[in-house]
Amino acid sequence: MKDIIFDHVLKAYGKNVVVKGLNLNICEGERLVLLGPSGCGKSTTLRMIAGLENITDGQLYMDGRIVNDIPSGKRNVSMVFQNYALFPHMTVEDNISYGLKVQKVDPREIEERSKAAISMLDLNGLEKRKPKELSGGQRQRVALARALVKRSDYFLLDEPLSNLDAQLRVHSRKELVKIHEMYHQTFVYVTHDQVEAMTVGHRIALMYDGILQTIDTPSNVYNRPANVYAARFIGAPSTNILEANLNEGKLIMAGQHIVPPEVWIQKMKENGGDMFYFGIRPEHTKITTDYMDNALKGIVRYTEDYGNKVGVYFDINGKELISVCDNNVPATGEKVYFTPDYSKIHLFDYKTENSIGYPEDLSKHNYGVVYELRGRLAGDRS
Amino acid sequence: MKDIIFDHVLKAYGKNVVVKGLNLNICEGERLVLLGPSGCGKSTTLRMIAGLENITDGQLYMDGRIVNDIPSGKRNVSMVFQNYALFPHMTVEDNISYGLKVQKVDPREIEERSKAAISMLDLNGLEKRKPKELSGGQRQRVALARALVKRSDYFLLDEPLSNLDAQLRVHSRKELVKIHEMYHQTFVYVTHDQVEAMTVGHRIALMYDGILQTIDTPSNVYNRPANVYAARFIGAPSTNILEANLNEGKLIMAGQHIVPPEVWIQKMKENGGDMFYFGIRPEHTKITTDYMDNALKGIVRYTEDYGNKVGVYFDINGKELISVCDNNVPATGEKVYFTPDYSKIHLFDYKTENSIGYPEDLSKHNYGVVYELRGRLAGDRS
Amino acid sequence: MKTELNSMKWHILIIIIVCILIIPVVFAVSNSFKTLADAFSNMFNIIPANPTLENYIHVFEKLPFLQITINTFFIAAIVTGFKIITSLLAAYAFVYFHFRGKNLLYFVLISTMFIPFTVIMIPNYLTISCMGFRDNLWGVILPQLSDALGIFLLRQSMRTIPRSLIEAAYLENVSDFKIIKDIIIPLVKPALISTGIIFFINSWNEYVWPVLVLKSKENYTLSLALQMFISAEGGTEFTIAMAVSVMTMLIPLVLYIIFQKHIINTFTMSGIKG
Amino acid sequence: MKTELNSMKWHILIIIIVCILIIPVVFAVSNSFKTLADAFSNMFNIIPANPTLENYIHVFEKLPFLQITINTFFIAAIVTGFKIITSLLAAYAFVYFHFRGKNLLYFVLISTMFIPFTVIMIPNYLTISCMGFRDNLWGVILPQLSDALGIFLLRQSMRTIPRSLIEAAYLENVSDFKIIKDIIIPLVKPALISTGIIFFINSWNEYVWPVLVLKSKENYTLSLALQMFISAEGGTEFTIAMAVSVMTMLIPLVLYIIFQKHIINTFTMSGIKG
Repeated sequence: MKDIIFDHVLKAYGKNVVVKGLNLNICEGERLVLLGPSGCGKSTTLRMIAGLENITDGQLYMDGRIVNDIPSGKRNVSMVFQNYALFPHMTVEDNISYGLKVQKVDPREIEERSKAAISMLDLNGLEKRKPKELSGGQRQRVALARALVKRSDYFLLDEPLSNLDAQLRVHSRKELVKIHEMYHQTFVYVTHDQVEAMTVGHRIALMYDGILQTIDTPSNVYNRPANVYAARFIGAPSTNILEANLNEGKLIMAGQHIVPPEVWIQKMKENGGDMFYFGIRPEHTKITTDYMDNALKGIVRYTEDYGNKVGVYFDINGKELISVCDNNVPATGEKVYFTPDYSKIHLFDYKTENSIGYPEDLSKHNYGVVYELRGRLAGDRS
Repeated sequence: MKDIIFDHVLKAYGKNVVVKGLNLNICEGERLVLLGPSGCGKSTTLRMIAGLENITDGQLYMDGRIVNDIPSGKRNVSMVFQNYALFPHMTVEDNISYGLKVQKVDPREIEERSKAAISMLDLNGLEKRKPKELSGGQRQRVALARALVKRSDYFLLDEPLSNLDAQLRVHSRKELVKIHEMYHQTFVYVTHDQVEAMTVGHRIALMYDGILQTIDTPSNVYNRPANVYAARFIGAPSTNILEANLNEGKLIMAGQHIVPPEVWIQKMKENGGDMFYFGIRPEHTKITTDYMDNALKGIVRYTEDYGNKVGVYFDINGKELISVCDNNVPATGEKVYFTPDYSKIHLFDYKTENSIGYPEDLSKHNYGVVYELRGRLAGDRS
Repeated sequence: MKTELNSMKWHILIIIIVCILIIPVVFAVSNSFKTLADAFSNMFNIIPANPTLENYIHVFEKLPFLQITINTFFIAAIVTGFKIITSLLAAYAFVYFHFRGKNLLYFVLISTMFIPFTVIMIPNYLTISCMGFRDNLWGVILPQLSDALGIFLLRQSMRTIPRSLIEAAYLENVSDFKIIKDIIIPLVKPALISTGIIFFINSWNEYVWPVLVLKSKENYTLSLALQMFISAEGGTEFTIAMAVSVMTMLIPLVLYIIFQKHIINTFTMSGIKG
Repeated sequence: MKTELNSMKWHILIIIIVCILIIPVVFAVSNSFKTLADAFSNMFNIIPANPTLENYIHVFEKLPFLQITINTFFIAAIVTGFKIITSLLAAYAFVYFHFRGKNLLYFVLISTMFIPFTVIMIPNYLTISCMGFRDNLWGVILPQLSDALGIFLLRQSMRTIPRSLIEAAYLENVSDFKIIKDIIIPLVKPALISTGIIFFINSWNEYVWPVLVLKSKENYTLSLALQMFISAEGGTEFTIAMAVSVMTMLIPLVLYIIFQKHIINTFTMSGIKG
């Protein structure tokens, strides 16, 4: 079982604890993405797997053995570094085959494996070039080829796409997944880019401040965020978060109130307490300039055009929220009515900031029908 | 008039021509974004405005004067560098006031202006820190404060947000716009990030290979791309581009054909020729697994989950296309029918790769009605 | 990762290097406090059997020792100062300016590092003789006002300064000399200090050139003084020579202690961060 | 931006520096081809009135000059080789290993740069005497097998190598010595060459230490040979001394020409790129 198990792993530099008692199981053959902002400990975690960082406390298991004291070279891991770490004085060919040569692999096999990697990564014709004669994308592919040629069981990638242009990044993340689906190594991928995490990972482990915040499938991380941090981190623009007070079936937020569907009130009562964090993604909201019932009222402060969508920043009694809409974009200064899609809202416990969970079958509770009817009525009235 | 005019400006390093006869008018007080991939000449263009690069040929006018030979220090420009270029040995305060001190500005005014900049950029309490004691976002704000305190007429920014985390980038681009709306300097902003370009610019100048590809408002750059390159570059995933042959009212693409609305056929005939590039953004397409009339048939190769949307890569006779859809996501290997939104398609001349223009009033030509009716019929039939 | 050093061969290597560099110093200090008889019977004992100051006293009686120390310091300080200033300015010009023949000129300057000192010794001697600087400290100093090594080291260091820092200063209309003063010097300080140390110690150790120029005892430098007590066989003045040696070490040591913090930073840090 | 150098003061500065460094060389070469009479009447003429080789002939008659050159080269080459090897290994250990007392040890090593050579000269002399290396080239070589300056310069250079390169090698289970050979040496080659040049030229120029150790003419080095013809007043052997000077320059010059390309790259490039 080429799995990786972190058992209460702690990593400190002097007094600075960067990974705080991490428990994490990475399954054989899965693509796990370590996601988080810079300084969250994700790279350190990856480097502990590679054996490039000592483990201060706890155990790291790989393939069933404790590997805390096993040196990098004996862990059977390949790694792609953020800066690619190509040897600048060696040609593409030599970079790719260097490890095999050091391991005294049979020259015929070296040649065969190198050729396979070179042609798979479309590096034909570049064999004799030095890294500095290559484009960013080519360097990235050489780094990948060097890691692949080793045919190791663990494949570690430290922000492998962060030095590429946007268009190339979209292309390369797809290629990475395809390569993994050919070899099925245990694949650990570090990134700070949530789109990369969503598209590459079977599971996403979101880290912040040395602590694992949540680990789940991309779909669940997006649709069912485990806590306020996860809700905020995933998605751009970020999820709107408001303090909410449950009072007689109403949610009081920023001095205004809305009446959520009964299923949600039930869920909140189950959780206990009357203070919550209310979360809603900008893309799951509607705003209108026409009067609407059961909506929050705000004033538009700023709009951003994304081409196909527009981001509308508005202000509800001093709290800034954002809504992303397609058409009927209100102008700065206009008064707007804001309704969340109740099938897509998130509620978090006020103290723990963890999700209170979700009621079953939310599909009939989105704003769709209710909103359109009421909107029309309101339109008539105004 | 604090405008900037490039008149056939050429910049070469030896034989390597990086800006090829640029003609560009930047108006007083506007926010112009220079957008393009790395190496396209956008930074060089900015640096020519700053006087940090000599101009090989042509004239650069600022404020009505030719400034080719005016040194940087006399051009009345402020600049925010990509790496911020803070003096590592000076405190935040000293970094901000250094330029004014050198200019022998009255000490009381220096203090006043520095304080204003420090409090506007929320740097209070950090005055005595050295740059290395600051976070990335704080450094970026210090660089901004240093540029602002000069109160110059031209404000140049060279990828100012590229070293920040995604969340911070979203926040900062908004702050940048707010600052500009306070001072209304002539604002030139270099970036490779199209979302930044769309949200920050009054106008976007897209460059590629030293040549200005298009300059227009964000909305037009997105909705009315001037050429194939602009269509491909703006938007992620990228615009689908197919070679298309107009033949007896049909567009033959990748060995299949569709019948576009009459207004488009008219437009193509006006342009002349029978070969075109057909472009459609992934978000302006629909794919179904049910049979549909007047659709291209393909096989799904790969899907990517973005959380709120799914990207579906499919293959039409060897051409890879991508569609972004909300629900009813087909599985890999399934056969799909692909229809573009005809109100959102783009057609480009085959030789010049320039847009052939757009018919008037396209709104009734989107797939909406036709598609839904036909889809239902097809569903009945299958 | 920094691996723990656990293999024997690396330990042995480092111990050998330390021995080669450190033992002679300990030996010199220890023998300078021994009587001649003690020194010859127990030369390699670190702790003197009968510690004595007589060697030091003898030196002060025989020579204007304070004057000699001042001479040496004066020469070393002036030479170091000039070499640093000229190197700094030349390095700045080579890094930040374009001028015709720049590469050729740099090449020629670097070539001079390959010219043994003995080649230019006599021309220099004749020049300073003509200028009337024989048996004069300025005669020692004058031909040593610039040094290609310094230009090279400071140029290398300046090239690690992100160019955008200098450009940011250009945008503020800062003059070149102010850029050097406000930005370059603080940022290349480690290189300045290490280059300065090399120049200072080289000048402090110099023998061949001062012996040619300086004749009178009151103009002597420490290495000339030391030479007076050295006889190849170790002879009767051996412990006195050790005392002169130790005193030769004194001023560099005091400077070292004064600038300790800067020097340690210089030799520990690498380049410019953040 | 590189600005054009157009201000007068920068030009003057660079001209002065070049004069200080270059003129003496021209002077030495020119006078070595003059007769003594010609030299004294037209000392500062660059072109000799009656070019002659008699000075060179005289040197070869008086001294085993080839042997002396070989001696000097032998000492300089061995010393340089050893210093480079020990510096390289020690620098590697200091950069890539953790061990107890590392910082203290580094500090002590660097401190030895502040110890004037004269301090350790006599202890070294006694040590090599005990070992029976008096009047022997190995006696000159043995105390010079390591050098703190080299450790410092190579350590600085190694620190510019992105650590990920070394880590990539660790992941392939490459041994330390192979890492040094395959990765470190190619990447610090410029620093190795410049450090090597400094060591070689310093050894080539050395006078005080060889004069103490070497007695017989067939063991002499070039600086000792030169000293024979130098009299402080310029005397009757002045042009001969110039000839010895020029010959002293010969081997470094030949080496310079051979390694020209590498050396130029070394002193022009800065560090490691992409």
